Amino acid sequence: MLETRNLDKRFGAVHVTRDVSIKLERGERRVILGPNGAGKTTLFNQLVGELTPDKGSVHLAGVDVTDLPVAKRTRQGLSRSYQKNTLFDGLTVAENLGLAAAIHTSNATRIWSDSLARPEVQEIVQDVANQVQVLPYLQARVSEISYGVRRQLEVGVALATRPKVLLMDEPTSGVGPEMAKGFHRLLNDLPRDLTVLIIEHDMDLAFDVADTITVLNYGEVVFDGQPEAARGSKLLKEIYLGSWEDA
Amino acid sequence: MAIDLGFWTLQALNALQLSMLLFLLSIGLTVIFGLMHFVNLAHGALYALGAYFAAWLAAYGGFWLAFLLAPVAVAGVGVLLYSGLIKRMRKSGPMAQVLVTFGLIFALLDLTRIFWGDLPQVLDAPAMLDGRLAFFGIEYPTYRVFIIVLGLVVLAALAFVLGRTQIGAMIRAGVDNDAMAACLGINVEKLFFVVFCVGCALAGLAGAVAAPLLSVTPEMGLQILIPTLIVIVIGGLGSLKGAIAGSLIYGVVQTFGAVLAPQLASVLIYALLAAVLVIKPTGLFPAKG
Amino acid sequence: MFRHTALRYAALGLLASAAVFQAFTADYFGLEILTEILILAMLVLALDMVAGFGGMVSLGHGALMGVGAYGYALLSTMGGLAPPVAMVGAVLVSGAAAWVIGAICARSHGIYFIMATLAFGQMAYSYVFEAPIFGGDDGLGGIVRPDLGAVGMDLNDSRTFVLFCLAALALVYAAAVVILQSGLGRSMTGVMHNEQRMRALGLTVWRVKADVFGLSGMIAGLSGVLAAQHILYISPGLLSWTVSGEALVVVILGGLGTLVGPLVGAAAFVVLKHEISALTTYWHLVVGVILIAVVMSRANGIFGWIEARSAQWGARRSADPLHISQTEEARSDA
Amino acid sequence: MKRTILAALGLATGIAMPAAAADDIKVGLLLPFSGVYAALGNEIEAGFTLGLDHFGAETEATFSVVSQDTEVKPPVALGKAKKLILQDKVDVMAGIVSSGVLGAVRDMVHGAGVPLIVANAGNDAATGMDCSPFITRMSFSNGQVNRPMGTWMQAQGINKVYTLAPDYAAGRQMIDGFVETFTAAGGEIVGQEFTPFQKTQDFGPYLAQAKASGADAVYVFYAGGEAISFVKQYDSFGLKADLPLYGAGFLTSPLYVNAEGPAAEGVITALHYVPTIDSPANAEFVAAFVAKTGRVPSEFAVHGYDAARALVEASKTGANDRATLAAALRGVSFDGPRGQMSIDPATNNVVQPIYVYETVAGDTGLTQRVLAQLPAEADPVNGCAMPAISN
Repeated sequence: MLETRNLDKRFGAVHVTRDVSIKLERGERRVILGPNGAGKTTLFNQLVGELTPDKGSVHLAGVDVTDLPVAKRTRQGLSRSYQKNTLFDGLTVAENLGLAAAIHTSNATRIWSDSLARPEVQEIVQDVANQVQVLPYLQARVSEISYGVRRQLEVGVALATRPKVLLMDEPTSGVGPEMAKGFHRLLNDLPRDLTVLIIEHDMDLAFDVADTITVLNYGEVVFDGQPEAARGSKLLKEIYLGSWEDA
Repeated sequence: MAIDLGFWTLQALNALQLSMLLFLLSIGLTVIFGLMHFVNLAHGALYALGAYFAAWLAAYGGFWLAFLLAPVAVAGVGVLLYSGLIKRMRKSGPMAQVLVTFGLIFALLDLTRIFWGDLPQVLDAPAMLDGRLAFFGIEYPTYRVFIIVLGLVVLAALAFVLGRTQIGAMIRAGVDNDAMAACLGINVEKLFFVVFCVGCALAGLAGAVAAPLLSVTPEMGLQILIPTLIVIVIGGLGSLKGAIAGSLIYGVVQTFGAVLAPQLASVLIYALLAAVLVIKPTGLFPAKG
Repeated sequence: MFRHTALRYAALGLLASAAVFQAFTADYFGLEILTEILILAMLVLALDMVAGFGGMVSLGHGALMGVGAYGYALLSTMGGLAPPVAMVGAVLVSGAAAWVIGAICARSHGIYFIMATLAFGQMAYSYVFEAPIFGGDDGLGGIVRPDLGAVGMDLNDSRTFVLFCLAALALVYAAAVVILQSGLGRSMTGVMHNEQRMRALGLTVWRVKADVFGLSGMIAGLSGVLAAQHILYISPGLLSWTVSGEALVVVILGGLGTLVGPLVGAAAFVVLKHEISALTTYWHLVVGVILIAVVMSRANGIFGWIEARSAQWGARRSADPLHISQTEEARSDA
Repeated sequence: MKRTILAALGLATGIAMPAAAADDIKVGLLLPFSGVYAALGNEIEAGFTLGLDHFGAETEATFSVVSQDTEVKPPVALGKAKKLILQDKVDVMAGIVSSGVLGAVRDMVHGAGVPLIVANAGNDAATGMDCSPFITRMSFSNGQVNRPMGTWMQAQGINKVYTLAPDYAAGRQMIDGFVETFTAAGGEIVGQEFTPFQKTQDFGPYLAQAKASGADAVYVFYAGGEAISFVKQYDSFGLKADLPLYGAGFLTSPLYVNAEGPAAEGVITALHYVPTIDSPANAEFVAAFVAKTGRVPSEFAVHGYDAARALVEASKTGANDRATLAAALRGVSFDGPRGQMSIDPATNNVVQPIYVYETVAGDTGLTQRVLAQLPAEADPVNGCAMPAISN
């Protein structure tokens, strides 16, 4: 469903992505692990097109999308959430979801009618709000809801584009353990045919939801396989768990 | 028409002379922007003030006194502006800054009218710069050569200060990344203050040296503003290299445009600006950061 | 996103009734001032649409207004079109010009956007100033007003013309509200808040910017058409960047992003200018100082200040901890 | 046509004729007191006030004056003109510096039937194609000032000329006037350039071209700030010696010549007035103006002065309202500072002699030496079909 072939990227002297080739099957849940600065977010940015790789290619559902701009990739079914909330602060929760849903349903450029009032947009808004558990806050402005709810909304906005592949950048960053468990449930409730790639710091969550695990270190894939194998991997413990415990 | 090599040399010098005048103006504006992210539309008004101060001072002590003191006087106005307005506007968005300095243009324009009236003021070039120099088989006004040399001297001095001194290193650090500069223990406020005043002084200097060439009128600040903005936007806001490149491009396009395509002369430079922004939305040499 | 609040409705009602009252009672000079206000209000409405709701601060709207004015003059005199057709034509031309400018400048942000629009405005100004077809510096005369005799209106009567402008402004205001609350308007506000995210959600950002800029340009063009019909004479000064600057001043003076505020600002600005210029030829100084004071006060203009005050007052009165219910009230108004 | 214009200007119903006392004439002055032409506005107003003070006693009428700032914006000027006509209900208006402003108020003035004494704007069309019985020009027309100079320069043995002027209507009309007679007399124009108006600060590129053109002389029109920059830069390039500078006299107007300094010495230009004209009327005017303002009067001051005088002369015929004043103004003639002058009834433009003068160093700064007085000639009619005054 989503595949990279020999992706490579340098920022000056820093080699942030080294020859990364990963392949996600349809419906696969994969977690990317790695210490800070391992190049996880940089990889995401190249997947969605916010960064252009120096070498290599990105394929979505078998199509080479390396040269497509961000917006076009999203319209072909690739969507992401961010590690740092990138919400529309002055707007309500419903409007945040509505903006995304309107784009997906081609209502975002209507001049004479309100996109949010369209039934197909409303349907997505209700549906996604239910999925990410923000239904009670639909009419509240982003500035009025708690951080945890904002994290859920962050994922919700990405979901409202009805993606085939969802990339989540540390969805649980900064939330407490209770909230993290909520995320766990949320992830498990997502439709099974949705392909999900998650950057995650929380090892427990990672092992819990992942079908497969990829470990990045210094921009390089150092492990790619089943969670069980990862759990036992000595290499992983050294480069990842070590630094994780430090952090 | 007897157009020969001498003609083109003459035009090249004209282009260079115009470039240097614009460089004196744009360098201050662009460094202020690079460091403080502050767009001072009133920079042109400070240039006009420089010309007025110079014309006024010259009546008492001649050209050289005016040449030395007018920039100081404009820097003094800069001190007032900085402590009264600019300091408080630093955190505001670009629009608030554009508007405050837009209001400042209005106010300064009428203030010059109140103090000096509507009639143009006089500032004559000193006798030693009054004639013409002969070189490369052409004759060129000494005063214009003086402007070119002055521009190059300022350029060299700035290059030295920025490249070789501690304060220069601080400014470069500040332009690259102001948060980091603050972390390095640089007194950012003080640095801003110094740079703002030096920028004002350079605008005043440009006004003082332009005065013998042009007419000193209340509108001169408004007339020079747009060319200066074009220079720094083409070059890239906040970039030293950009100010140099922008000035040269403007001087060349304006001078040779007037010769080769007179009907298009005034549209040409705007078209060029639009083209640059389409291809490189942040100018030719954008400052890092 | 634009929302009508009770306060905004009240301000609109007040403005509209004041305008209508003035239109029926004022003498000739009062009517002149009112017409000037209405035309300026239309221009700043167009500017607030893009600057206040799209973050696109334009210094080219004066030029777009000029395109409308010149478009109307040329189409109706040399083009030989009937005035109503020429009006539509001029509005479309300025809309198209604005769309192109918006599309080209879409990649620029902040000060670069301001400068890029300035460049296009100055380009148009220089061209109009020098091209003989536009009458150069001397401008163009011989402009006529549309003949609405069929519906029993004589636009050559000042009072009728004021009402015509008022009706046009009301229509444009309604259109602006509809546009701002439409899918396009919402997308644009999304872009203003977070352009990167909107792109990541699949939006073709430049198209949205260009479309809204084009619509705003049509409104600016219409204000130019009305200005041409009002003065019956046009000159390149209409396109000068200082016109755009003044329009921006009015938007800020009134309250950016409130749509109602700029209307208040237009009225305040025109009246202020006339009053002060009657007293002194140094009116620029007074306007400059007022502008600096308003921006330094950090209030969002006159209307923004009123809104902030009334919100404070409202919050004190109903010590309601649940802001959500208030938001719902506001939403049901929209 | 007239009705529709009237109607459009909101005058159709009940054109309020001034109901003031029979012999009080209300005058509206439309002049720029801010913007680039503010200096001209002040100069004309000073001349006008002086003229009223000086000649006012000759008539039984009394005058009250309302001044309005037109800036340099035609729409603003039109608004102010409307205010003068509708609210202040003036009997007559005077002033107008720029041709753009004149073009803007023309239909309004014509439609409302308010006499307007033009005290500067030289647009040829105002007393040509667009002439009106209500618009009387006491200043000059662009062609008028330059035409005699073409013949004169050719007669001085100058055969090849390069011309320069700002790129706007007045600049082109001035140069066209000169070129017309210069080529008719057998002269040759070897090059022409029009520089972007009010945007050109550096004339260097154009001067280099003029130098390379092989001309015997350069003929230019520049005014105000542009004139100062031009004359200074012309001198600094050392062109004056080999390539003498000629032009329309605004180039070295007394108002600006001191800012030009020695650079203006030796420049030969033609104008309808210079303060050194040797006549009792002029000596009296200059003395009075110097006493009042401390500076030598310019052509702009004399426009205001003569506009006031024309008004007084008209009122002496008993004219005291819009229609009678308009009719009387067209028949005005007198011997003033500029010499014998009259109004050509075919166009309502002033007929006046033109003076060729050289700017020279005097005892107290630069002064003007009159080289020749060229006879007054009425402008060609230029398509003016003067309608009769009807009200």
